Amino acid sequence: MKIEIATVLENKLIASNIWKMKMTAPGIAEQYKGAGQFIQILVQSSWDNPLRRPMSIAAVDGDQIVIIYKVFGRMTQVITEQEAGEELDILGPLGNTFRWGDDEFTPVLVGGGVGLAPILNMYGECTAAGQNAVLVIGARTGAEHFIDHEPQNNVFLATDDGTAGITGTVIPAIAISLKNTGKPEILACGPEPMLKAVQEFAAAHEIPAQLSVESYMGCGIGICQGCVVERVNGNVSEHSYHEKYSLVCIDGPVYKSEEVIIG
Amino acid sequence: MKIEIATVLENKLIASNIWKMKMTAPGIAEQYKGAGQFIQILVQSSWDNPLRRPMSIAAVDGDQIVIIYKVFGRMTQVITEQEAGEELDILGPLGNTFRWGDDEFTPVLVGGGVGLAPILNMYGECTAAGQNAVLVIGARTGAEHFIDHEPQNNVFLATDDGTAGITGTVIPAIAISLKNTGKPEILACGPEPMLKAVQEFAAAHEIPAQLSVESYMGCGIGICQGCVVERVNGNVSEHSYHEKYSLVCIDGPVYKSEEVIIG
Amino acid sequence: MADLGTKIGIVDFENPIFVASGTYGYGTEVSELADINDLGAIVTKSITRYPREGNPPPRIVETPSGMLNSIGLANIGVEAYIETMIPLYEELKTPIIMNIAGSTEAEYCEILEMTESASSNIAGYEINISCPNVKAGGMEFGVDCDLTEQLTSRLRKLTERLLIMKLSPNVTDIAAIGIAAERGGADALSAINTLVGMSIDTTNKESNIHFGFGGLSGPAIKPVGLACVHKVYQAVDIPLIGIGGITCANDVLEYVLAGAAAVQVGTANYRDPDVGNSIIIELDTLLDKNNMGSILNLIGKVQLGS
Amino acid sequence: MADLGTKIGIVDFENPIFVASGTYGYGTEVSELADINDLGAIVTKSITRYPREGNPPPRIVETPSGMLNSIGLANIGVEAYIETMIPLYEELKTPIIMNIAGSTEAEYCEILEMTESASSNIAGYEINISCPNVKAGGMEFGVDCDLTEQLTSRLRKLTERLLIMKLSPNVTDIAAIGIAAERGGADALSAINTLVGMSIDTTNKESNIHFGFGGLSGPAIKPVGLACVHKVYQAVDIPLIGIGGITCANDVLEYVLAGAAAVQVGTANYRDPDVGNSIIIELDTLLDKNNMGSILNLIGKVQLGS
Ligand SMILES: Cc1cc2nc3c(=O)[nH]c(=O)nc-3n(C[C@H](O)[C@H](O)[C@H](O)COP(=O)(O)OP(=O)(O)OC[C@H]3O[C@@H](n4cnc5c(N)ncnc54)[C@H](O)[C@@H]3O)c2cc1C
Ligand SMILES: Cc1cc2nc3c(=O)[nH]c(=O)nc-3n(C[C@H](O)[C@H](O)[C@H](O)COP(=O)(O)OP(=O)(O)OC[C@H]3O[C@@H](n4cnc5c(N)ncnc54)[C@H](O)[C@@H]3O)c2cc1C
Ligand SMILES: Cc1cc2nc3c(=O)[nH]c(=O)nc-3n(C[C@H](O)[C@H](O)[C@H](O)COP(=O)(O)O)c2cc1C
Ligand SMILES: Cc1cc2nc3c(=O)[nH]c(=O)nc-3n(C[C@H](O)[C@H](O)[C@H](O)COP(=O)(O)O)c2cc1C
Ligand code: FES
Ligand code: FES
Repeated sequence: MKIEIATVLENKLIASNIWKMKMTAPGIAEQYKGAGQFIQILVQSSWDNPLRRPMSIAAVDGDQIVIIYKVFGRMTQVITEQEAGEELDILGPLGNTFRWGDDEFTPVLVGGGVGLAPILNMYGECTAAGQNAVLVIGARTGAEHFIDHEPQNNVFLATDDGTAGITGTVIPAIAISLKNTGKPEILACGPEPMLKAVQEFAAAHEIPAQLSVESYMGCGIGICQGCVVERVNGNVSEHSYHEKYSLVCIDGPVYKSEEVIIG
Repeated sequence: MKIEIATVLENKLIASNIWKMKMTAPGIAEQYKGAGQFIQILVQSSWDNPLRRPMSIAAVDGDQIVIIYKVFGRMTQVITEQEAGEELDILGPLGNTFRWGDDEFTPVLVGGGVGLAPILNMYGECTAAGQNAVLVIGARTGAEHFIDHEPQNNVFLATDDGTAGITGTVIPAIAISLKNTGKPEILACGPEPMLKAVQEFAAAHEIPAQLSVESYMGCGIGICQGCVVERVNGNVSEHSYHEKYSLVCIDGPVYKSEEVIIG
Repeated sequence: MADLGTKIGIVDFENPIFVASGTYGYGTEVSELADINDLGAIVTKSITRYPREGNPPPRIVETPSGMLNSIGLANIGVEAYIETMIPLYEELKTPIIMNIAGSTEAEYCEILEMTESASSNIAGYEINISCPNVKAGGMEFGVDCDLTEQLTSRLRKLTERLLIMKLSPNVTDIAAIGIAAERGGADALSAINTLVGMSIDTTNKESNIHFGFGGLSGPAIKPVGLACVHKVYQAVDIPLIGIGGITCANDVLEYVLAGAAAVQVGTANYRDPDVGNSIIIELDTLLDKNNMGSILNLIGKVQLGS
Repeated sequence: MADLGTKIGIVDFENPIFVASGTYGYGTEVSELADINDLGAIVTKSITRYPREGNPPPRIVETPSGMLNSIGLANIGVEAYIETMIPLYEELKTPIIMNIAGSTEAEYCEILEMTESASSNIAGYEINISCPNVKAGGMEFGVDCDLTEQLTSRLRKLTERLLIMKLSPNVTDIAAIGIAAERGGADALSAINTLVGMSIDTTNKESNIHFGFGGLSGPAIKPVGLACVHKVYQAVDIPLIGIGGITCANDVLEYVLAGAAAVQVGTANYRDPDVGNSIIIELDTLLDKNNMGSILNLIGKVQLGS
């Protein structure tokens, strides 16, 4: 990991409220290990909002990295104002990756909201490696989608309002997508309610799953102890340490579905 | 007085570290009463530096106002980054004005450092009114001057290092300028040591003088009581109020020299 | 239109956005810049028995997300207040809350009695027992439960108007002081006054505040104000007025959820003397958008984990 | 090169820039990002008798110019610290100061004794009697003069290494606690720990910190830290370590002028884990530029008006 002053190459709106930024960050690109890892952006020098903002790496191409982000509050708004040529202070690559490589399983990649980036990244890595993968993307409405519903190519969209792809949450879409999938393994990233639903679905259908979870981060590098997620069956005796809680920034953000308590 | 969103028309470096900004501010321009008055600039929406910054009005032309400022610290640096077309939140016009109009006296206008603006403004007002005036401007070095030393036209420059005009502080320059001036009245604005020297000079030579003083301002409109200057012979009994101290933002910034204690 | 009305003791206020003592002068100075008649209430600058010139400059300095001040309770004194200010308030729609400071119990009482014996429409009194900057500021009361209770009960006997005790955050246990004031008969408590702070000019080694220490205000102290309000809320039954770092409607809601029935805006007035009215409009929209109904339903409703 | 060397009790430090407990882990985590060997000292995360998981999330939230945390003293416990951390420190040039927290006097003593009986190169101990977030954090000591003096003198008997008591700003009279710790035999005092604060998510009415209250840190509290250091400086003769909101060399100089012989950088590490080293370089330049000489000549030299 390192702190690097990246140069913005491109920053554009790609769907309703969803932006994509490409930047040059050779040091971080070089150390990058795979989909799931993230960077911490120091959005501005002002201390009005003191903390860096975590953003998953959506793609790495040579010395360039890409993020895909949703405008959520003040700092994501400020990120949209960055123009090509401007500099951005970023720290990365951080965290672990989705684990795959077992040809027996077909990755079913499930993303929604702010969780699109690592899922699209994973999809790209699968495609590049010649691995068949299923992509399921959820959104509230069609305008938030920037790829097409192509069930024939194993790309499934879901929208709450039915304006694109399958109507409903990602769960019915996953169910449909599984019809032609031999041995699926779900890899998911998205808002808490989505992750919770995926977790329950995977458990009910005994499908292995990995979840990339979100957490409020102070440092991103294990020195503040702020970013914990609760582990399932954590040993809660007084003598336990990091058995009940796990640091998302270094142990995660990707966990086996049965390992963590969501929400 | 009013709060107005001004539009920057021009913002440029006019001498070493000295900038000039022209902006459209019809409401404030309309209420403007004369040289000495100032505005309070909300430089940025961030709360890193919470307070507005006071800047004297250097000129008013129709619905435009001009400020001349020296880069001193962080906020004056940020002001330099404002570009034509951008908006600036300003409050004004505030404070009182230099008082003149008695033809018997020749205004000797003395300015230095951050105190140039009201002095040049006053000079402009004299010229426009056909009133003869003497201008004495001090600086550390020639590069900080943006007008020429023209003793024949009653414009005197002084520099600490002798690189332009008369060598030394404004005091010897004032002394020289007074040679051809019948009944002078000094009107001065500048850093504390300069004002103090002018005050002593005026007292010693029994020349009437008005000083525009500086003070750290919280509000600019009389509601914080932060900006006080000490009055001479202030009644310090327990029953006094605003006899010992005066609010620079509403009673000032211009005081009779014998009225205030500088430094 | 959401219902912004709130109630403190016997007084109904049209909205919960007040301006804080010392940050709005005597109330009428800013009428050129703000529609002061729309504010929930105006709390006027601390008034002492005799006029005070205040402390030597420098009196203020900005700090990260805040500022320090040591004005030293500069004010016109109670006699001039009664003569020159109270008549102006007759023409205002906005309720006026008179803030009082003193150095002895007798002094607080004298000021309140003098004001009560004059005819006035002021809505009530806020008692400053928490000014960190001068001895006359009552800090010795604000840090002591017994003195607070005794002062409150003496003042209580002198007026039927709203009696609000203003608490200091510079104590080990603010809830205990709040309980003492409640026991003494206060109608309400306001919190917080400023935190003791310091700032130094390293270029000349001088303190940026003449006497060294000043009072910290502004967004920097908002978390401290919220914690103080919530601690006192858990301890007393009388209404609270939240103060500290408020700049927008969201801040107001935070204070209400922490336990405040109304709030006071201070430092933010210096950036924008009309910020109170902007907040009222913003709050109306915010409550409507979230279907939150009356703020009275939200007081103290913050949910903590178990 | 200015002379950045400083002295606290019996220990000489190459420079006065330390990193604060809880903001730099156990000291070695950031070695990939920062040259940790150039720091004046590293104060490690509070260690308790037994490992602690800490509080449920959310544990942190940002605030204007600061942040709240309620980590709940999550740590590996003294046994693991001795086994796994102390050996790592043998390879460090930087002095390590071990921060200790406990819920009883006996517990503090036991932790210190266990550490003393192991072989180690740690430079000293910082005793956390000021964690606002958990009962085990010693706050009951930090607000009480007698308990502070007694705890200090018991610990004093157990070690000849540097003994630093870390003070809380959440008290009425921090100088009194400082005097008590000095009387108990502390070599030095560090101040401040975090201020109690709160933050609320108004969209769901939930506290942004699981249990409600958290500790406020960052530039927002710098004025409070400076005031506390100066108050304690006026009251005691032992050296002080200034903490609170430091982000640059100018902040360091402010603390030194207020009375600190060294400082600790906390929250700023989260934005830039190498900020300590940047500050050292900046401080060197600043001292040279202003011909200020050694920082030892500047300690407590702030000039106040009279
Ligand atoms: C490992 C990880 C990867 C992420 N990847 C992406 C991504 O690829 N694309 C994307 O759009 N979003 C991503 N997010 C979420 C993103 O970090 C937040 O949306 C962003 O921080 C919001 O900032 P804001 O100022 O706009 O929002 P705010 O106005 O701060 O809104 C508040 C909400 O934002 C979140 N937030 C704020 N600060 C932090 C912080 N320091 N750490 C974590 N969460 C915070 C909290 O949920 C908080 O409630 C990721 C988060 C994590 C933890
Ligand atoms: C009535 C008046 C008129 C002025 N007119 C001009 C002018 O025409 N041109 C010009 O260049 N300068 C003028 N100044 C000075 C100018 O306001 C300061 O140089 C400016 O505020 C510095 O801001 P900064 O952030 O760059 O400096 P900082 O980094 O804040 O530097 C600190 C110094 O700036 C001054 N300062 C900072 N904030 C304030 C404040 N709120 N009020 C007053 N002083 C402050 C203080 O002296 C302080 O020590 C005037 C000041 C006053 C009081
Ligand atoms: C310049 C200044 C002067 C103040 N004067 C008084 C005062 O006279 N009496 C009083 O009770 N509080 C006084 N206060 C405190 C405020 O009323 C308020 O409690 C404090 O500033 C916190 O609110 P804020 O963060 O919104 O400013 C003053 C505050 C400032 C900044
Ligand atoms: C996330 C976090 C965890 C902390 N943990 C501890 C701790 O374990 N022990 C301790 O004595 N202080 C702890 N502190 C307090 C800091 O050491 C320091 O006193 C405080 O943060 C003020 O300094 P700052 O403003 O530079 O952050 C912690 C602070 C933060 C922000
Ligand atoms: S974000 Fe600081 S430890 Fe994980
Ligand atoms: S600047 Fe506030 S009263 Fe003058």
